[in-house]
Amino acid sequence: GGTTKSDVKASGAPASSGAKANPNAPIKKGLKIAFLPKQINNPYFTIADKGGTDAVKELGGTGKEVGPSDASASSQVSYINTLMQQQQDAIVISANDPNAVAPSLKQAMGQGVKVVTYDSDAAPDARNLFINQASAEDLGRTEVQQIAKQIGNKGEIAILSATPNATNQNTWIKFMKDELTKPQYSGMKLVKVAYGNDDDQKSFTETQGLLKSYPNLKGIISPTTVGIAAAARYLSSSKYKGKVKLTGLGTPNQMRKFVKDGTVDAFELWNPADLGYLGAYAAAAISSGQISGAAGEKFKAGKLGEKTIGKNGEVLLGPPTVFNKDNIDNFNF
Amino acid sequence: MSVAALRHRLASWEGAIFGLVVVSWVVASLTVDGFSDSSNLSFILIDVTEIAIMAITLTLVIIAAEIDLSVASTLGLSCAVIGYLWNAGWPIEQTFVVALCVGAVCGALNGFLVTKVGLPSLAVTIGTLALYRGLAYVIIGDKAIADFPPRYTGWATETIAGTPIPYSTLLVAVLAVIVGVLLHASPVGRAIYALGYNEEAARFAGVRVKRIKFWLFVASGVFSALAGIVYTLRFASARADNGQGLELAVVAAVLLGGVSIFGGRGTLPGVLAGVLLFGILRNALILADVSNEVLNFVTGVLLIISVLAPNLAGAIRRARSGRTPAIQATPAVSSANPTQ
Amino acid sequence: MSDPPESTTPTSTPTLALVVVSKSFGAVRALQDVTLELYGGEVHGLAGENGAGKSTVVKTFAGVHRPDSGEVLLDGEPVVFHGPADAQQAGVAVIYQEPMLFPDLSVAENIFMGRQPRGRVGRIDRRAMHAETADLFRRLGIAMDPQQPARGLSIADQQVVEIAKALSRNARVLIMDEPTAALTGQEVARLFTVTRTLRDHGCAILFISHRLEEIFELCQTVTTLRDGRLIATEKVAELTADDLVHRMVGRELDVMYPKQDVRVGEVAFEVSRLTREGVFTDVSFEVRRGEIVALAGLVGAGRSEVARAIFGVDRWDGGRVTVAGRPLPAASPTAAMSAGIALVPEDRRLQGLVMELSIERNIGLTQLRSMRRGPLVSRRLERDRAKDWALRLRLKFARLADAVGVLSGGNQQKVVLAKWLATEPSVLIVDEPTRGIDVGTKAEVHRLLSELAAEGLAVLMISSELPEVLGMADRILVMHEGRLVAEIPASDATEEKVMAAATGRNGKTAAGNPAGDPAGNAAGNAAGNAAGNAQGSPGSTA
Amino acid sequence: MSEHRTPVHPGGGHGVGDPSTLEAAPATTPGPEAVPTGGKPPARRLLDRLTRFRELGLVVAIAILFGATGAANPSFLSAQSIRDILLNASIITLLAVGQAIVIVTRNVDLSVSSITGLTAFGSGVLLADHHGLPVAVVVLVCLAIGAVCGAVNGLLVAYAKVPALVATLGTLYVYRGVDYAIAKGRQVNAADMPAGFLSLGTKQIAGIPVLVIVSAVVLVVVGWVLANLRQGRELYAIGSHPEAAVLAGIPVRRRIFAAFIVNGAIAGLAGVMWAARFGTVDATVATGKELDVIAAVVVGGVAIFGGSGTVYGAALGAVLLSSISSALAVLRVDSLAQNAINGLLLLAAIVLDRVLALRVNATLRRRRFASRRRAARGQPERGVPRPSTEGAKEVSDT
Ligand SMILES: Nc1ncnc2c1ncn2[C@@H]1O[C@H](COP(=O)(O)OP(=O)(O)OP(=O)(O)O)[C@@H](O)[C@H]1O
Ligand SMILES: Nc1ncnc2c1ncn2[C@@H]1O[C@H](COP(=O)(O)OP(=O)(O)OP(=O)(O)O)[C@@H](O)[C@H]1O
Ligand SMILES: [Mg+2]
Ligand SMILES: [Mg+2]
Repeated sequence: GGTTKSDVKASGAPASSGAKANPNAPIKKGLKIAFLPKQINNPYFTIADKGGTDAVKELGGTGKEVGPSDASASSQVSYINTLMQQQQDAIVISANDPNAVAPSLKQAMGQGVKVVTYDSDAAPDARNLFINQASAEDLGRTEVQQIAKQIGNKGEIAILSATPNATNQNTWIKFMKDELTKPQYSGMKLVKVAYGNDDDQKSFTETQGLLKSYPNLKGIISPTTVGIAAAARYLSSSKYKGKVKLTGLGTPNQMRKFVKDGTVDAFELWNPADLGYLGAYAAAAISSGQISGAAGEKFKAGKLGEKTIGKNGEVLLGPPTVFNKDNIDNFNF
Repeated sequence: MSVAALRHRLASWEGAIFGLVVVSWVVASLTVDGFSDSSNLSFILIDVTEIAIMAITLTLVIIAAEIDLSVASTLGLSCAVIGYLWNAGWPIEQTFVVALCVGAVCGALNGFLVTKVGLPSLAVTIGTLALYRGLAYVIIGDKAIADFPPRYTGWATETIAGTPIPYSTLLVAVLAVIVGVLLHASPVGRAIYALGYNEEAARFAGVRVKRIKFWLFVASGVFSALAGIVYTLRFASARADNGQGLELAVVAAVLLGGVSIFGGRGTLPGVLAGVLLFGILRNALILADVSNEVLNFVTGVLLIISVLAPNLAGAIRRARSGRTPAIQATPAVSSANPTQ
Repeated sequence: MSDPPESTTPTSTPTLALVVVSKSFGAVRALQDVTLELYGGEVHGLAGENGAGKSTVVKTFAGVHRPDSGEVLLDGEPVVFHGPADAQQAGVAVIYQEPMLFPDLSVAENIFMGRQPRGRVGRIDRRAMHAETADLFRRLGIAMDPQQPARGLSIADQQVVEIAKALSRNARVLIMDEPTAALTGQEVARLFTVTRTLRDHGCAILFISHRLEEIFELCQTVTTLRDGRLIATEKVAELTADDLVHRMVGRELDVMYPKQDVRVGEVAFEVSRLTREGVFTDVSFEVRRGEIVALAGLVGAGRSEVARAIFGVDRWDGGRVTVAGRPLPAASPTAAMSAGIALVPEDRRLQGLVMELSIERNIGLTQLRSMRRGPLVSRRLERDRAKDWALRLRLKFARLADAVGVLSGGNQQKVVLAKWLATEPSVLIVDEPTRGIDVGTKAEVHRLLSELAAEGLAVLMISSELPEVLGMADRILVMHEGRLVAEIPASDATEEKVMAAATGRNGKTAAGNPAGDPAGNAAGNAAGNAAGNAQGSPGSTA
Repeated sequence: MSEHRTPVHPGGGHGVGDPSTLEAAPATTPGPEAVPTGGKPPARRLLDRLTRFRELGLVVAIAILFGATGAANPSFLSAQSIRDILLNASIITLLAVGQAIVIVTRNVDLSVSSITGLTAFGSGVLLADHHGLPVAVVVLVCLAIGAVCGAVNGLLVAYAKVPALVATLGTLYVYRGVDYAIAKGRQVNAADMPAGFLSLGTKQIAGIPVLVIVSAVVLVVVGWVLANLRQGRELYAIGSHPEAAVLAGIPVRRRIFAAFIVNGAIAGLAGVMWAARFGTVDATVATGKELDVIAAVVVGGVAIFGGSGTVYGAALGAVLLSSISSALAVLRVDSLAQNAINGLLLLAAIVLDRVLALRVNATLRRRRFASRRRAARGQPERGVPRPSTEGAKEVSDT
């Protein structure tokens, strides 16, 4: 007896705000929009949320960044609850755990708070919109293409990821593996996925371990800003510098030194400030009734121009920027 | 209770912490928007559920002069087990039973290593903290299991109809009453206090020291697993890293509640007040948009004050009555070295 | 032997003195207007019942306590000791009532802690330290390895180390709080010889003991305290033992060994071939209802271990114990208790009491089950029982809710007795029941044991005091090196016989000490000497 | 009597004569075998060896770990690899050494991870914002910050009598809070720091990384002080029996205070080393490391209740634990299982240590029993029951 999993129907459809959208509705003044990153004091989110709060200011509302200092789902929930208590108009959140935050987000939506996710999505029925920094597929495939180019389509490669259950990481890795099955990569072999837990020291040690246990390693993909910096640091001071290639997602400020000293040829990233910026505009649009969250609706996103809502309530930020020796000095974040 | 005894009670830290709970409640209600809403009360109570459940048994363990740092990892393991079995199609009720059993086994391993092998519990549970968390990863790896039955997840987040009291608080209350009576009025409770102060003397008085300690660890494991069940349902998500790092918060709450880390002293009501104070401050500060670092700061300071205040009060009282003993007149504290 | 006391001439200013000192602990007034002067070249005795304030005097001299009022004088000048370190700086060495050693450190380090001999760059010179310790031990006639850790030393050995520590300080003032409580005759004799030598070199000495004969033997002056108040300071030579007892107790004393003649009943418990490897071997005896059986022997003979094994706190490797015909499972104090056995252990601080808990909780600890109302403990019952026993044993206390730790040593011992008598046992094992107890209380304890026996209780009494053994027991069992070597009925027991058996000169002596072994003979001689010494000392013939 | 002895009191003239006069005691001179100070009996030597085995056991464990891992993957034993492992261990070793000082006194310092985090970030900011600041100054500043944090802990524990676990759990939160407040989400990157500083993290002297040398020097100095100076031995005395330490005239509070300060300063140093080694620092540096450090100390055979153990053991414990992590990474153990294996090995280490300790205890007991017998034979006068005297009879007859 008892309740089993098959009894429970998962509902996957994104929440829609119900009311009919009016594309011409003006942006409401004095909107209260809160940014809830995975973790505060994380440089990536600090930049993203700065972009977001600046956008809110542009729109004449009040924006703020709140959040836990540990990247845990449970502490994020208390923040959602208090934001609901404070009657914010919209919450822009990067979910630590898509399911764990869902019940409170739904509760918040039930009270009329709009929910926009960015960077890391929540369960689709627990948010109105998801601002996707880059399509997972794009990212996964381009990373493989990058490394393939750098090592000449031949040799062993490894992935240095964040935590074993980071959703976005795992989707990317899924697409990387898929990309690798293509015939042009038959000379390449993914030997290991290591986890640095987004902890600098752990990532550093894991890199060492990779190089030691796979002496023929030719390249490392690290789709996390913490991981790529740690790996670059290790490589730059070791005999593998320049011989073992490294690419992935990183910020220009972190990686500038390693690009210039030849440890890293190229890496990519979207502009996190733009991500926050788009989140703010989306939140304002949906709070003002310009959009309802249905696929195909369009809204203006300030300097980023007009954006269209895709399927599952996703809004795509655009293709990532590839940084290399030539362009890196044009960026400061 | 006589007047003197009452005054004594008030002067104690437990009295002070009840006072603090009231004061912080009043101050927060007056100064923080939205704090006094009944829905906010529910949030506060729900938020501390797991900590409260684990703190209940940890109180007993610490009074018995041991410590269990593996509580949060046991919680994580319990979540992982539930997630794994649920994913494999087991009925949810059975996964709960298995999780509780796993918790019992975790506690029993701690208890075995402490009482039978004779290792210090601090060392043992630092080890099992890593082990149980690691097992959680081995069991469900990087997966996050969701889609738990709404009936159950509802219980974990909803309030009793018409009141701001969540069902989970009801659970905490029931557990607290049972354990509280056990600790404060039953023979076993007396024995726990005695062995916390002086294990050897308790043994010579016929107290089955090892057996009691063993079962305290088992209880701690079971309660942690129960907290894991609540956690899984409340967040509708079972992952290996559920509750990571929560152990220090639980220890902090227990100590805040006036339990002596050296064993023998402390009460359950004090601990519950400590947990509540923790919840209130956290909630009020977040609502007031005070940043998280201040929250940590305040937690730390409160923890220190919880012990410092009674010490200082004692020192002041002594100074006022004009007597300054060269050495604190500690009544022959048992000097037995607990190691062998 | 030593010089007669009259030959020393005390100097005119006291080396160390308390002047109208008062000290209270909460409601307890431990000392009230006490004046006490210690002169160089004199051994000053301090006598008083348990809780009279003797140890408080010691701790005030030692800088542990500061007086609430009054002052401490050093060479006639007022001083304030802010802590034990100050007192030590001033040349005061103290042997505290309870040994205070560092279990993890070696005996030598224990003795020299904080004063270790140093070589270049302040480095501790271990060689010198061990040599000095060995030297010290040799002078005191102690066989102990300076490098052995203090952990696991018997109480007697710990006390010996404490004595060595105090003597090594070359102090001007030596204060000894019941140093002899755990010692045996020969050790006491040696301590006295050394003390006299120090005295003759001008050291001021304070000596506390509940054994009045020791005060008469060693001291020139004696001060009596009662309830924290000074009763008298007198020359020992002008005093009789009766006088002293009267000053201490304030009334006439009961008979010291009020043994009643009782009809001995059936066997209450029986021990057969009990063995714990490396500790005791093949111990068999029985105790009948109404009987007091004494277990005598040298320190380390294994008596306490036998008691602990019977009670179940230690495991036994072979043999069996039957209580009222039923066999007792091994290593289960709970089973022993439900079979009606009670054990008053030898170390009350560590094994007997939970110092931080209240008197009533301590007394109630042994009867948690029988004090239940429903599944819970009845506070009323707990308090009533505690009160009953406190009154019956004439416990001196302020409130039953006070922590046991604040009671004086003797009163603590009464609480231990109370907690076990309250279980209404049928077999009572008492291990050194009167250690550190004043004469008045001692007589009371004896009376109590004797009454209980008369009511049908079977008593096994372990004691190192021969008079107590001879005065109280119906039968005397003697242990030697882990074996039971003799059983002597009270009617023909003498000190000589008991000692002969205890030192292994008995015909039934265990293997390993064949007749004619020179060591065995030496033992006999030494014992004889010790007895002779004590009896021949001038102070004790009143 | 001996020229080493310092007078206990200033007015030496008042002193009681030389205790050599104690010879006057009419002692039956003890037999030569009664005072076992000369040549050590075999039992004693065995015991010594077993006692030292505590640390030896760790060495063996480390050797086995390296041997096994090296057999499976020889590159684990390459010079570069060994250097990496030592580098990885150097910071945690340093922290373990400091922690051992505190644990020996029957206290504990949970706040080290926060102190390390604070100084790691502090040094990063100093170097990034004040180019040209000499590295030595930065090191000194961080030592001072660490010492101040340690002093706060010491004040709370030694003078305000707050139990160490509580006080330092509190300051763990407080120092981390301060760290966050200073950092405000900022991250200092390798590019912001002068190359001269970062090279400390990679530089080698005679093939040995500088950071390893720093840790080793601290280890040896602390180890020597604890074993050979009065102040050091007094820390053991305090941990062994705090009350007895007070009565022995040891300035207990001052010593505990000092132990916390030294540990704080060492944690501060560890912070600088962290910054030099990793180059990227933010407010979360070293979060959660406190339990690793304590685990290392405990594995290293330092009794958690004070009084025994050495910093060398603690250091070996730290090396063992961090080599386990490195080995697991090299052995291609499934990442998800690493945590569990780590925990298991940690438990195995303390259980093994316990078993060895029990062996030693058993030897000790046997030896004591034997020596007691010997003493009893050689010195028959020990332990003769007290004879009655006239005085006692008088009383009893009243
Ligand atoms: N630290 C303390 N706190 C409270 N009360 C104390 C303390 N120390 C001693 N007392 C009380 O002071 C009184 C005197 O105690 P003290 O230890 O001096 O007695 P004593 O004469 O040494 O007795 P005994 O012969 O049993 O050792 C007792 O009533 C005791 O309970
Ligand atoms: N194997 C041992 N190792 C170390 N110490 C021991 C050992 N056996 C006994 N002791 C110590 O020696 C002391 C005396 O031993 P035991 O208790 O057997 O003798 P006893 O005859 O009861 O002497 P007492 O008169 O002291 O009660 C014990 O208290 C114990 O601390
Ligand atoms: Mg006393
Ligand atoms: Mg004994």
